[in-house]
Amino acid sequence: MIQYFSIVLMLVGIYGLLSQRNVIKLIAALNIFEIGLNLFIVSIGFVKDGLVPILTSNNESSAMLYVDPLPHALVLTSIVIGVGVTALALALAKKMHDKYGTYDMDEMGGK
Amino acid sequence: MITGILTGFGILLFAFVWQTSLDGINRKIVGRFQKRIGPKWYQQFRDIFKALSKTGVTHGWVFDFGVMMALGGIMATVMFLPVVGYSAFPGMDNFFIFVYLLAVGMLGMAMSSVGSGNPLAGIGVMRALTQMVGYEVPFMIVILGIIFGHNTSSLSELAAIQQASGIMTWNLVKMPIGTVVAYISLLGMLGKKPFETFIAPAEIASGPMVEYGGKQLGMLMIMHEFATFIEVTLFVTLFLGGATTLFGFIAKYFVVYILASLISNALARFKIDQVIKFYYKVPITLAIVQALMVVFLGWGV
Amino acid sequence: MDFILSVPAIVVGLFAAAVLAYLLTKANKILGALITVLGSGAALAAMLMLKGDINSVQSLGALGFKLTDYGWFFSVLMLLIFFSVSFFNLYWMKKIIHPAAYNFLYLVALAGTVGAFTAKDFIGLFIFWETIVWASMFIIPFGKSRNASVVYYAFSAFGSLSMLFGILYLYSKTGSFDIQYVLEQASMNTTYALVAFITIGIAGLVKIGVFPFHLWLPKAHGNAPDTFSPILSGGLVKAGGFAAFLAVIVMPSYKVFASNALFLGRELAMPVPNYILVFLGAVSIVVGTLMAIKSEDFKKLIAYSSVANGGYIIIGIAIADSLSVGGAFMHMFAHALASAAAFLSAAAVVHRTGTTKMSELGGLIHRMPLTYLVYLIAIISMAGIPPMSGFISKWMLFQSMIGKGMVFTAAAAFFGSIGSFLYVFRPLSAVFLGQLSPKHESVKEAPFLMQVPMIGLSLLTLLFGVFPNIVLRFISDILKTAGLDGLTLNGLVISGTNGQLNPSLVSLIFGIGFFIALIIFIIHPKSRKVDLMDTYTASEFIYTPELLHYSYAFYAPFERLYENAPSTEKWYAALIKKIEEAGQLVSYTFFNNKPRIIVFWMVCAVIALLWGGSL
Amino acid sequence: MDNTVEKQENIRKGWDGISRFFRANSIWMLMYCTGCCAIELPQAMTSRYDMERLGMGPMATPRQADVLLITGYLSLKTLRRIIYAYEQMSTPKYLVAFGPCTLNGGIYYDSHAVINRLDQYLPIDVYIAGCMPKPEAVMNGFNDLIGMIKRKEANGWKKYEQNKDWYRKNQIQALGELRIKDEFHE
Amino acid sequence: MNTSFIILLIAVPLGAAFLSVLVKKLGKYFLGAAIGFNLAASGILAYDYVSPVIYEIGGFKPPYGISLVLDEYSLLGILLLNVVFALIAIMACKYIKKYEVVLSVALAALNGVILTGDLFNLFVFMEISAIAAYILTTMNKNIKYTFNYLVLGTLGSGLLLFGIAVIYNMFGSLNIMDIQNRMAIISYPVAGALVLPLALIFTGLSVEAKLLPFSGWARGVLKDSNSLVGTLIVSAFSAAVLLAFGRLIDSLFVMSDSLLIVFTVVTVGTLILAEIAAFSKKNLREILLFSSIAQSGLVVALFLQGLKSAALLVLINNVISKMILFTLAAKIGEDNGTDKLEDLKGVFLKNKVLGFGFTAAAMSLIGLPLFFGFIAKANVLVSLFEANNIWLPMVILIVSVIEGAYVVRMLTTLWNTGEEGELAKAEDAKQYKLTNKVRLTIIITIAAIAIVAAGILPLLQMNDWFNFDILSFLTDGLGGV
Repeated sequence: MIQYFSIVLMLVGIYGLLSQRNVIKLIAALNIFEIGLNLFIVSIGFVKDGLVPILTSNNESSAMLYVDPLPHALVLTSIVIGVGVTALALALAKKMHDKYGTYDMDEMGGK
Repeated sequence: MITGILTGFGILLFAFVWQTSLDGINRKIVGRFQKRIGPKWYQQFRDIFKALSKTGVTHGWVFDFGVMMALGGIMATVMFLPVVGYSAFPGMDNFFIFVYLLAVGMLGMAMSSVGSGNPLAGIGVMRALTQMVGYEVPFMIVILGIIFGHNTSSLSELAAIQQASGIMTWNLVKMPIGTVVAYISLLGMLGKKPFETFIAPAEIASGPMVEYGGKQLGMLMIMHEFATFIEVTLFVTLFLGGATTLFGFIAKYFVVYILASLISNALARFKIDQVIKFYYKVPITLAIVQALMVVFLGWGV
Repeated sequence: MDFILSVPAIVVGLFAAAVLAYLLTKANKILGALITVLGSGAALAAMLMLKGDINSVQSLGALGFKLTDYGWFFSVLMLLIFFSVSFFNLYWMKKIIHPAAYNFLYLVALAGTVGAFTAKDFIGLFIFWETIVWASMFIIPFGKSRNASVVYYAFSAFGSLSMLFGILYLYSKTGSFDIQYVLEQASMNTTYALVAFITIGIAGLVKIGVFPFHLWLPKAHGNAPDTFSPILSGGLVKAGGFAAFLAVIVMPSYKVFASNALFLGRELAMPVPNYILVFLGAVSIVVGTLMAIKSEDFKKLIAYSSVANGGYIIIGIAIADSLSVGGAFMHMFAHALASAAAFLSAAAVVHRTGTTKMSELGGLIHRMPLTYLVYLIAIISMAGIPPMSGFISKWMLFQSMIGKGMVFTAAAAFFGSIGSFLYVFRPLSAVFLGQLSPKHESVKEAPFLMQVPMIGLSLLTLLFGVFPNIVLRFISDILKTAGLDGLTLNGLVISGTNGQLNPSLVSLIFGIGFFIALIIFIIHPKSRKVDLMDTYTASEFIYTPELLHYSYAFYAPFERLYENAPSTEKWYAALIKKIEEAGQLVSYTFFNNKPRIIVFWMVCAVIALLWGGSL
Repeated sequence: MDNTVEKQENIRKGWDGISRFFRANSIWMLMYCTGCCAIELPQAMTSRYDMERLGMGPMATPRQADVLLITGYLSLKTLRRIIYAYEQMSTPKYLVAFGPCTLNGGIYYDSHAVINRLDQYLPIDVYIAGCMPKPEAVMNGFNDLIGMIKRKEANGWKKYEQNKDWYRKNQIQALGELRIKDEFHE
Repeated sequence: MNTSFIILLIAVPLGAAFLSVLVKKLGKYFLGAAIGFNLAASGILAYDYVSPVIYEIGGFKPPYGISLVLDEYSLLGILLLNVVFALIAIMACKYIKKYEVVLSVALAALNGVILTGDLFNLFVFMEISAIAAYILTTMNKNIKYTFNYLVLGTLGSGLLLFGIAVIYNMFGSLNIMDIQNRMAIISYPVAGALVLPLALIFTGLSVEAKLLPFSGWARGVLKDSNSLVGTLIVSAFSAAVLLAFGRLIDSLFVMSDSLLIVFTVVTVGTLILAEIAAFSKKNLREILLFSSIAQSGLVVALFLQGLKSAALLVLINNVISKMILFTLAAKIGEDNGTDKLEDLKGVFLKNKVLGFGFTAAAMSLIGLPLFFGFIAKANVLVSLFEANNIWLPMVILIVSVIEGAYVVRMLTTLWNTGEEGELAKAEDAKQYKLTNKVRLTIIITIAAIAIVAAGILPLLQMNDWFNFDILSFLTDGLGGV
């Protein structure tokens, strides 16, 4: 279920990219897309009734179902990268606003 | 070799005397048709020798050189012609030699006349060459049929083949369409009236001849006689079965030439593009039809 | 056999000479040009000495060389042309924008030519073939047009890449590059043979400038540096004949495709592929002739005439009987000499007057009589008039065409032959004859070293016109090794299917005729020499020589008849325009600074990938 | 030495005699139809009088022609062109003048634009009288010309060459300001 | 062999980047040192190379942990990349100022892209390199295009990550080799199920590899770029991404026929359309950027056909010649204020040596004999024919005619002066500026000589030069030097 939701989120992000002209809104759309993606990755690791993938004295048995821990790690990295990109994008947006006096891509002219 | 060359000289002499006389006769006949008395039969000789005796002008060496090349080329062509069974170089009287040796003469004349620096000469040469494109192609296509059909391009052999059984083996009978086309082409070659555009005396002051006077003119007149002889003889040999006797040859030649002349006197002159259009509409179609008949249907072989 | 005198040595030597020429030109331009003369001359001498070594095989690294007899024939012809033209380089060093590069590329092109004709392997053939292409592609823009080089390259590349396709296809099937072996293998399988025929045939057609691919000739020949046009027209174009020869005769296509021959009557059996070549040749004769008649530019005119003559060569090769192929070889030989000489005389004219526009010239015969004579001999040969070598080849081709009863082809050939009188006469009349323009009053004859090759080529044209059997014997040997019958040569006489020709006799009789005319001329009163402007003008006074010079739109009435005919040039121009428009369309559709549009395309593409991939 | 010169002279004379025979019987005309007299030429040429039986015929250019026919009055502008044409003709050449206009100006005797006496400018071999001369007169004139050629009397062209300075002086005097660049052509 | 060099290839530039942040003034030297080290390290690795090495970061055995793979393929990649990167940096060092950090990061990331054996790691390096590229393109002063690039790049890498996630979901592994092995063993998932992740990965990589519908950013970013940014993107970045693309196609892309067809259509379409677009362009850099796009299409198409060696040859040829061409084009454009062809007639008249370099590169690009490009082209065609593929050679050859036409137009215009219809004359040449000539001249000459030598020597030395495996060549040839 959560996977469908995350895919819908991604599609929303793509819809944003398709429909918006405002730079900030584009960045927001991009972020929505990334969030959807991250959610999706996290959801991969989910195992129903799975246990925490840490070997403790409480659950020694290796036959137990574990939640896959790797996607969480991946998402962490992904989020970091996403934040970096967003920051860069915002900086660019600021510069564009300085230069053109608008956030609207269409008003910036050019081919 | 020597006898061949001597034979060639003989043919040359015959050609000159006969054709020049015929030209005079022709003028007389035309005069009679126009209710005139007309000149003496040897008037053409007088004109030629008068021209030779005059002091003309020259426009530089190419003006003279071209004339010599023209006359020389044409005379060489005549020497290859088989006439009444006499052939200077048996087996070498290839049809293409005539076409291309004739061109040497034409080129010489064109060169010389344009070398005079007169633009009318240039226009005349332009028209002559353009007309040549018109009449040569249908003519050559018809000849292709003949050569393909008889499997030889030697004029004397072609004549011999036609003489096999009287008039029925003449190409005139076997390839009537081709003969008509060739005769129309002959009119163009001879520069007879509907195809006289390149001379057009009242329009471009006789075209290539505009600057000639004196001996150059005389030589070109001789050349013209020879050229006429070659062209008519080609027709006689290719379509009327050549001739075995001198009388036969003369008779056929006379008919062909005088007929052309009469046609000429009954018609007006084409413009040059009309000439091309005409040749590339009717004669070329007929020529191709004739050639296809020969090549693919085997008719007239 | 030692390496010093061998084909690879010639090729390597020419490459070395090219580098040397480049370096020396930097120091002294004339010295560099001299290297091109010496280099090509030495190569010619070496190649002539190698005549005894025909069929020898050498290799240079991975490249094999085999001196076949036809390769030798072509090489010698090319070397002769390059050598003759190289004398002109001496005078062009100041006019060319990159003299060093010119000399370098000149010799590289020569090395490529020799290499291509003597390559043992197809891949070597291709490498040298392309080397010629790029070497000449850099020389052409030194002339009048940059665009010409692009056109030249595009056409050449189309041809040579087609050949590459064929070569590699056959390699993948036969596992070899060896020309002889591959063609042998190909001839046993109709599919391979067809591929070889089409691809190598296209290379030949493009190179020789046959109809749909003829456009580059007028562009490149007409605009190349004046010293390089004779190379292109006299020399490199003939490489197309070589390729066509490989495809049709060496393979041999006329046997492979014999099963689908057209039987349309007596002696007409000709395979359809060969007939297509014949057809293209016929079309290009007509097109080349008509366009040449129309040209206003001296060099362009000769270039279009090369198109027409290329048509004869292709027809001759494609008919593929010994007389026609021999005729095609002779025609290549004759046309190479003649068109090189014609272009050289054009170059001499340009050297002295600086223009090739025929309407600006005139009357040069009074200033450059020798150049005039050279041009005259060249055009007599090109128009196929005795006693020049062009007559022999045309005679042979006509014999063959008529013997086969090819009505329409022969009609085209006749038209081209008579039409050639028209176009070759035009420069004669407009450039050399007629009125001398006052601005060319002080023009001088071409310098001595330029006269040397011009006279040499003219004499060769005359020599092989009077005694063609010198060449024809060798050509006959080539035909025999290629599996055809030899030519019927008997002393001085050439025999065709339906007649025989004795060129020496024709020349002799022509000489006698000329002699008689000379006597008639001499014994009659001497003419009065008058000025050129003293000419009949209906007694009007005209003081401007240019006005009395008939040269612009010479054949206007004739041109009018086909001025609205469909034009390949326009078709190609439209094609280029469409490609450019398509390019702009791509550029504006997919390359946009608005993210949403690109994202839209991305989404479309992903959907397409998913949909298409899951089909 | 003398002998050879004499021989050559004899040959020349003999040759000249033959030439004159041909020349007399093959006269090609260049018609310069300046005035009304030209209207009489067609009658002389066509079936009634048939000039061709004398070997005469019209020609297109002065180079080819033997005789120049001046048929009527000559304005100054035409005179220049007549002189040009006459000088372009090949020798031997003859000049036949028609009507009184060429003799004394005829009815244009007082016009400022017409010359009165043509023989001051060009040598005339034969005058044909009549205004306009009837075809009979024309034919008679030509017969006279033929006779003159046979008798070596038609020497106008030699006279012109010998007295060129005189003629040239008269020409320049008459043409005067009509000159464009030089007196005739360059 | 000291395997630690493998990780150092990434670690040292990264370290240099951190140091540069700390000591800004010395950034140039750190970058220089990093580049130098990478050159040396890749040289040593190549010299010592015997057989594939898998470097396990942190000692985790694959498939656990992140591993770097040094086989012939990645060895070739790092050699190419580091050499090209170093040459570009030297040629365009005047632009390096203030961008040392980014360049160091880019170098590290690009090495990582080539070396990594882990899918997610690949994504990370790709993203880092992309960010570096975004920042570099801000040098163009046209932020709009950079932003465009950023949006598309981010979306692309997002899709790549999505694809990787799906792959992980299917196979439970991120290690490429491991996945490959599992694909071979596990019958599930069927090829059809792989369509989604493969299409997504393909899309994600295509954005960076500049395949056609995905590469809308390229024109804006590259058409005004300077000799550092533009050249890096068309040669170094493009090389790394294409190599990664190739590795993934080689190991992961188990494609059904229809998927292969779809991918091929995209790549070959890129080849055709981009060449046509390049043909229609009149500006040097635009021509080159479209040509670069087309070549990427060709390379990927060849990878898809499984012709790794041929694709690598094309890639090498493209990277080296594009480096020369784009550097010079950008340089000419910067120094003269325009890179319009018709305004640059005869620009090489006064710069003959550079002109020769440009010419050699251009001729190699269109694959004329006696230049390296011909060897590449011949290999491509031979291997295609051997794979019984006929239509692709046809397309390649027809497209090369178009390619040749615009390249020749470029060359003839740049070498010669004069209007159409007039003689080319040296006097007509305008005065063109070209700065920094010495460094440029040296490097371009060396590269051009290398191109020519690589074009001629195989013809003389190797009997099967039209059919050689560059990867085994690396083991046999370089290893045994």
